Amino acid sequence: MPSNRIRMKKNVGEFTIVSNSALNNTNYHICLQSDIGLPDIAPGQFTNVDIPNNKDIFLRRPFSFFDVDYEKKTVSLLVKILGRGSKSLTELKVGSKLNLVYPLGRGFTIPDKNDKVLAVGGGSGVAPILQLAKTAGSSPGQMHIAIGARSAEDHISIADYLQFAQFYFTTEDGSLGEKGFVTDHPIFHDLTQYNRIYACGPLPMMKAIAARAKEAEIFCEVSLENLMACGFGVCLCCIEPTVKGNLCVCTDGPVFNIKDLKW
Amino acid sequence: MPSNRIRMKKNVGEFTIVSNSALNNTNYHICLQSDIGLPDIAPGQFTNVDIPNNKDIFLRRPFSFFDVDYEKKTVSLLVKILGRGSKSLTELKVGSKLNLVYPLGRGFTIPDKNDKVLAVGGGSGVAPILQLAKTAGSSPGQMHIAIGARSAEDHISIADYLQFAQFYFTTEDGSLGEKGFVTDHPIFHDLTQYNRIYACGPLPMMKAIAARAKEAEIFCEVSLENLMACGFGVCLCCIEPTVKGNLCVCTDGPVFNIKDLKW
Amino acid sequence: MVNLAVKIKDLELKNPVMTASGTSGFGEELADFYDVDKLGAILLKGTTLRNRDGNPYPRMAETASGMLNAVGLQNKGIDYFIENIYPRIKDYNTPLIVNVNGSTIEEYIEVTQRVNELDKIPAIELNISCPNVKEGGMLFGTSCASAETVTREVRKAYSKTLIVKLSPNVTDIAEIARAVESEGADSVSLVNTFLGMAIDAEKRIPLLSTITGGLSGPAIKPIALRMVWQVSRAVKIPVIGMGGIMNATDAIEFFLAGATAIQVGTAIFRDPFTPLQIIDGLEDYLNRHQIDDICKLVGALKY
Amino acid sequence: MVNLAVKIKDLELKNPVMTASGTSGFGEELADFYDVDKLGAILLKGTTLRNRDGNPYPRMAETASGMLNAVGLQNKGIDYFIENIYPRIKDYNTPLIVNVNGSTIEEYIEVTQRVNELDKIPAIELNISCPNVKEGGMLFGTSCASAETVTREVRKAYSKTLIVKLSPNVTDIAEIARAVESEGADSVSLVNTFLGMAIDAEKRIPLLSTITGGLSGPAIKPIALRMVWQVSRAVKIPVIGMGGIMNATDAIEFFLAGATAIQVGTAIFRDPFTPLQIIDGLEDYLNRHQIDDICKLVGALKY
Ligand SMILES: Cc1cc2nc3c(=O)[nH]c(=O)nc-3n(C[C@H](O)[C@H](O)[C@H](O)COP(=O)(O)OP(=O)(O)OC[C@H]3O[C@@H](n4cnc5c(N)ncnc54)[C@H](O)[C@@H]3O)c2cc1C
Ligand SMILES: Cc1cc2nc3c(=O)[nH]c(=O)nc-3n(C[C@H](O)[C@H](O)[C@H](O)COP(=O)(O)OP(=O)(O)OC[C@H]3O[C@@H](n4cnc5c(N)ncnc54)[C@H](O)[C@@H]3O)c2cc1C
Ligand SMILES: Cc1cc2nc3c(=O)[nH]c(=O)nc-3n(C[C@H](O)[C@H](O)[C@H](O)COP(=O)(O)O)c2cc1C
Ligand SMILES: Cc1cc2nc3c(=O)[nH]c(=O)nc-3n(C[C@H](O)[C@H](O)[C@H](O)COP(=O)(O)O)c2cc1C
Ligand code: FES
Ligand code: FES
Repeated sequence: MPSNRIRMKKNVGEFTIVSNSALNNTNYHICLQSDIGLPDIAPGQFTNVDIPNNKDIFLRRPFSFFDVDYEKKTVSLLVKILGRGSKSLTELKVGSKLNLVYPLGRGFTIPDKNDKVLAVGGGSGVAPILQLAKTAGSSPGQMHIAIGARSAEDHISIADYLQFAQFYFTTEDGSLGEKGFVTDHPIFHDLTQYNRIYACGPLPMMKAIAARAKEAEIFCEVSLENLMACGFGVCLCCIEPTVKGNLCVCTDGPVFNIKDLKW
Repeated sequence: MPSNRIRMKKNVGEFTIVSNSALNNTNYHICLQSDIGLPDIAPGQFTNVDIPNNKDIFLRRPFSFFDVDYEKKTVSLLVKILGRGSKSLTELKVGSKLNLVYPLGRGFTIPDKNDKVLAVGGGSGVAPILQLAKTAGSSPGQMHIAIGARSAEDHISIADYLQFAQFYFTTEDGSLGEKGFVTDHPIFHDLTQYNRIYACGPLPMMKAIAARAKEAEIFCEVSLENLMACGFGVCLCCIEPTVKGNLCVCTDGPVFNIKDLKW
Repeated sequence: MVNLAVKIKDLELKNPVMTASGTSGFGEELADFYDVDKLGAILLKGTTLRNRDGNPYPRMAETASGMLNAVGLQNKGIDYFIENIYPRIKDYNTPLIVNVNGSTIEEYIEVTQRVNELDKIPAIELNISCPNVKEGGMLFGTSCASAETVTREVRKAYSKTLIVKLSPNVTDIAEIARAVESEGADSVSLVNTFLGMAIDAEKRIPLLSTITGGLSGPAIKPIALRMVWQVSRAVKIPVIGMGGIMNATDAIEFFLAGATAIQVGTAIFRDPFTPLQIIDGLEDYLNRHQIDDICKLVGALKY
Repeated sequence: MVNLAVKIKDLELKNPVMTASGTSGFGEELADFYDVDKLGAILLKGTTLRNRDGNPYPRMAETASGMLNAVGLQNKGIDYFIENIYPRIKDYNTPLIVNVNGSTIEEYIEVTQRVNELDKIPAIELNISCPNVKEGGMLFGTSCASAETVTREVRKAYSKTLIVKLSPNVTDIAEIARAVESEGADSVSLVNTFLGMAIDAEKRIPLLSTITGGLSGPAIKPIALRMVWQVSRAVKIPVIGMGGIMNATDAIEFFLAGATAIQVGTAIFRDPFTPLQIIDGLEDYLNRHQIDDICKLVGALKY
């Protein structure tokens, strides 16, 4: 790791867009370079991004880190076009600047070599899941990743991650992998082979997985995407009711162990 | 004139930036092309421009037409960087869109061949003055144009207009033409050779010229730049006190005969 | 086909999208851009008994997502209107509504009486909420007692549809709405502008000649929407909503909050076509949601 | 060197830039980004007698140049604060001010009494203007009588600097300011948020769980500035201004309008460094304009 690593816990800084390209129908991959060193960034952590090119947007928008390269001082985001802000981001030209608050939140508990892991990603939720596999340095025998999408065109390439995990695909229209929701995939028939389950994606998907994990009494972490104003714990807008009371998704999460949630 | 000329008196339309370049220290030349035909646009008329790339700007910004090419369906603006909006305009890339409300206001009374004209421009006020000369199809013998600026670097090239007028320059630092304000130029020593005076530029300049024209009892039109919200006569924000009461600069002007003003 | 027509007492509108007073002149300026007969109605610029020059320049300041104005009811007076402007615009095929102003109750009554004679003016909007004049104006609209009095007296002088335009610069706008309803208002329109201020930090001077002025535009939309919501639940008469409406989505929010019709103000300065775009957008929304009548949206917020 | 220090009664600030309550946690969150001792003061998050969960999610909606919140004073109560949080933050070298809330006068008094014991809390801000709670809150701040009563009772229980935070949701904020001044407030701070509303037009539901919420951010700046102007001319005690301050220019406008100090709220969500940037910007402005003391800017508007 380079020695010019940033030391403050959290930072606000300008990044330069080094690439911004469509991965498929709805997802863009945006790679951003910092002038200064990067702090440690864990899988599941996120950044709150100022959207510079849209007059109608006032607040920042949170996005998970998809990838981090400490040498090149780059981070990348996987942006799914949902509304105005995400759309505007995908329209930014290479070379333009983006202001980030980073790194935010608490990431996933990194599995160790002995863990047998099932990680499930849906939509843009695949970003932190893939980063988790890479960071854990897991192997296909040890980590299984299930990815669900609407259709084959909504899936992103996972070629770079084949060394870290065994992949399973589902599509709602059956155009790739198993047909149906990701939780319909046969690997869910027997969860007892896993001692850890991770999930990131649409709320109904995460709730379904949490229910299965709870039933099977398996450690399970999910990453929530509550609406945020600040992203660093001062506004109390992003709260999630938990057994410990209302917690902030931006600081106590976004990753939560399902045993703490009131699901 | 092409037959697809727009028929409504006023329009709102998208233009594409075909060029956007610095003329000198402070002035940019922006050329814009319309998909559809242009309506008749007279010298002194203006357009109210939506500034797309600045979050802090809510209202449009008015700019005079500097040039119009009905065949190419292009108009051009001479933009002097004064604040946030003008600055943002100069940063727009070729190919991007600009939304215009046009054409607005009443232009200069076009001089005819028998008129002997003195036209004076300061700052971005040279734009309508040059367009006036071109539209009138005047000759250097008939039209004298005096242009004032702070320094040589603030002057724009008038090569294309040499056929229409005789030019005189002043600079405050003496780096081009006579040193001093434009009204210090020797041509102001004897105004009786002219039967029409036109002025566009900073308020103190126009007031000084108006005073001289009044004294010499010569027809004189000036173009005002009052703050505007709408640009087409509905908000009553741009008013100028006149002998006829408060008039709207955007509809009754921006060009006024000084005999109507309370200067 | 969806129905966009609404009724405000006897006032029939082919669609519920009107242009707001002071932001659309006498309709003629918009007619330079398009056929104004497409509009639901045109609220004419604020009119007083006698000529008013309005406030000195500068009268305008841009603010975040909005603007301040200090026009101060510049107009040539009701007689000039009747003699010179009315004849020019009376044949527009859309209702023309006079925005009536005064600095005393007597002035309000006199203007109203003259407007009452005009065949082609089916309604007035009683402006008791202008923040930009020294006497009268907003003062009438910020206490129940004075709002009641002026409404009662004007009601006596006016037989057609009486809309009362409320000021948002109050602690409890629902209370004022109830007060004018009880005195015979056929409808309330809200909101007028919020009293605001802007300063040139470098020159250390106010940006408006009058120091304070009226804030309008999208900045105020959340407050305006809340007020429409509160008022529509407090009164039985139809509510006309406005304040920062820039597009059809904004307009729909006002209908859902309880407005029977809406007005478009400051948005017109940005784009004079906004009211027509909103009409199209409403039709589109209703079609998409398979709702056959705009009236079914009114107050249809699920909560 | 220019002087940025100001005094609010006995409260000494090294500079007049504070962070607003509810937008800067307990200072610790900002300390993740920078040294919070540079701040003029930190207004701690709103505190009540007992634990409050606040309102259900969703509590936030973005609006044009602003946002609505409906947090509803989520906090763990004054005892938890004293035992768990105060010890962690008390050694910051910047004044910590507790924002005191209650649903009854008794609650306000009880919280105040406990805060009075805390050595390192030199002042309280009495919040009689929270629009996001059912009982108490804004209701105390919207009538002179109740504002007077709560100020009087809290004044009796508190010996240090008492700041009263005013609601902008009133017809005449100057009147309320005079009322709390007469009951012993050492300062007034304004504005709290404006009651607003946002709707999801497609789903036809409110965007906040509570339907209405508090509007903040640059959208409200013109109104906040006008209120600071009115209040500072109506009272003799120092005025603390806030509402949409995003940068040093905005802050200077508030000083010119009559504020002795300012608070930065929503801007912190956009950029937590905003307060520090404002401090630098103030210094730069004073140097550029050759003014040696920030106090000379206070109310220095030329008009
Ligand atoms: C911790 C965290 C990590 C995230 N990581 C990613 C990521 O890696 N990639 C990615 O593409 N997205 C991610 N998101 C979601 C992303 O923040 C939103 O898609 C984005 O903010 C939408 O902004 P917009 O302006 O495009 O949508 P808007 O125009 O603001 O909204 C469009 C519609 O979407 C709804 N909406 C907006 N944001 C959310 C939300 N967070 N939850 C539910 N509904 C919402 C709005 O209510 C509205 O109906 C993450 C969110 C969080 C909180
Ligand atoms: C009819 C008309 C024609 C115009 N033609 C041209 C033209 O051809 N080329 C050109 O460069 N400019 C022209 N202008 C001026 C141009 O509109 C302003 O320079 C522009 O609006 C400034 O916007 P901004 O956002 O850059 O400045 P802002 O950031 O809004 O303001 C910067 C500073 O300039 C002041 N200011 C802004 N606009 C004006 C104004 N109109 N009068 C006086 N002070 C002002 C502000 O108060 C502020 O102090 C014209 C104006 C009018 C009314
Ligand atoms: C420049 C201007 C002039 C106005 N003049 C009047 C007026 O004469 N009478 C009136 O009742 N309202 C007047 N208004 C208020 C508007 O009709 C409307 O109530 C207000 O602007 C809020 O709506 P908006 O945000 O859509 O503009 C004026 C507003 C502006 C911006
Ligand atoms: C999320 C949020 C929470 C707030 N909580 C409180 C609070 O607990 N007590 C209080 O007095 N004001 C509270 N406020 C109001 C702010 O302190 C401030 O008065 C208001 O936001 C206006 O300033 P701004 O526009 O700079 O944000 C809160 C504001 C926001 C946005
Ligand atoms: S987003 Fe502000 S506390 Fe979580
Ligand atoms: S700018 Fe609106 S009337 Fe002239």
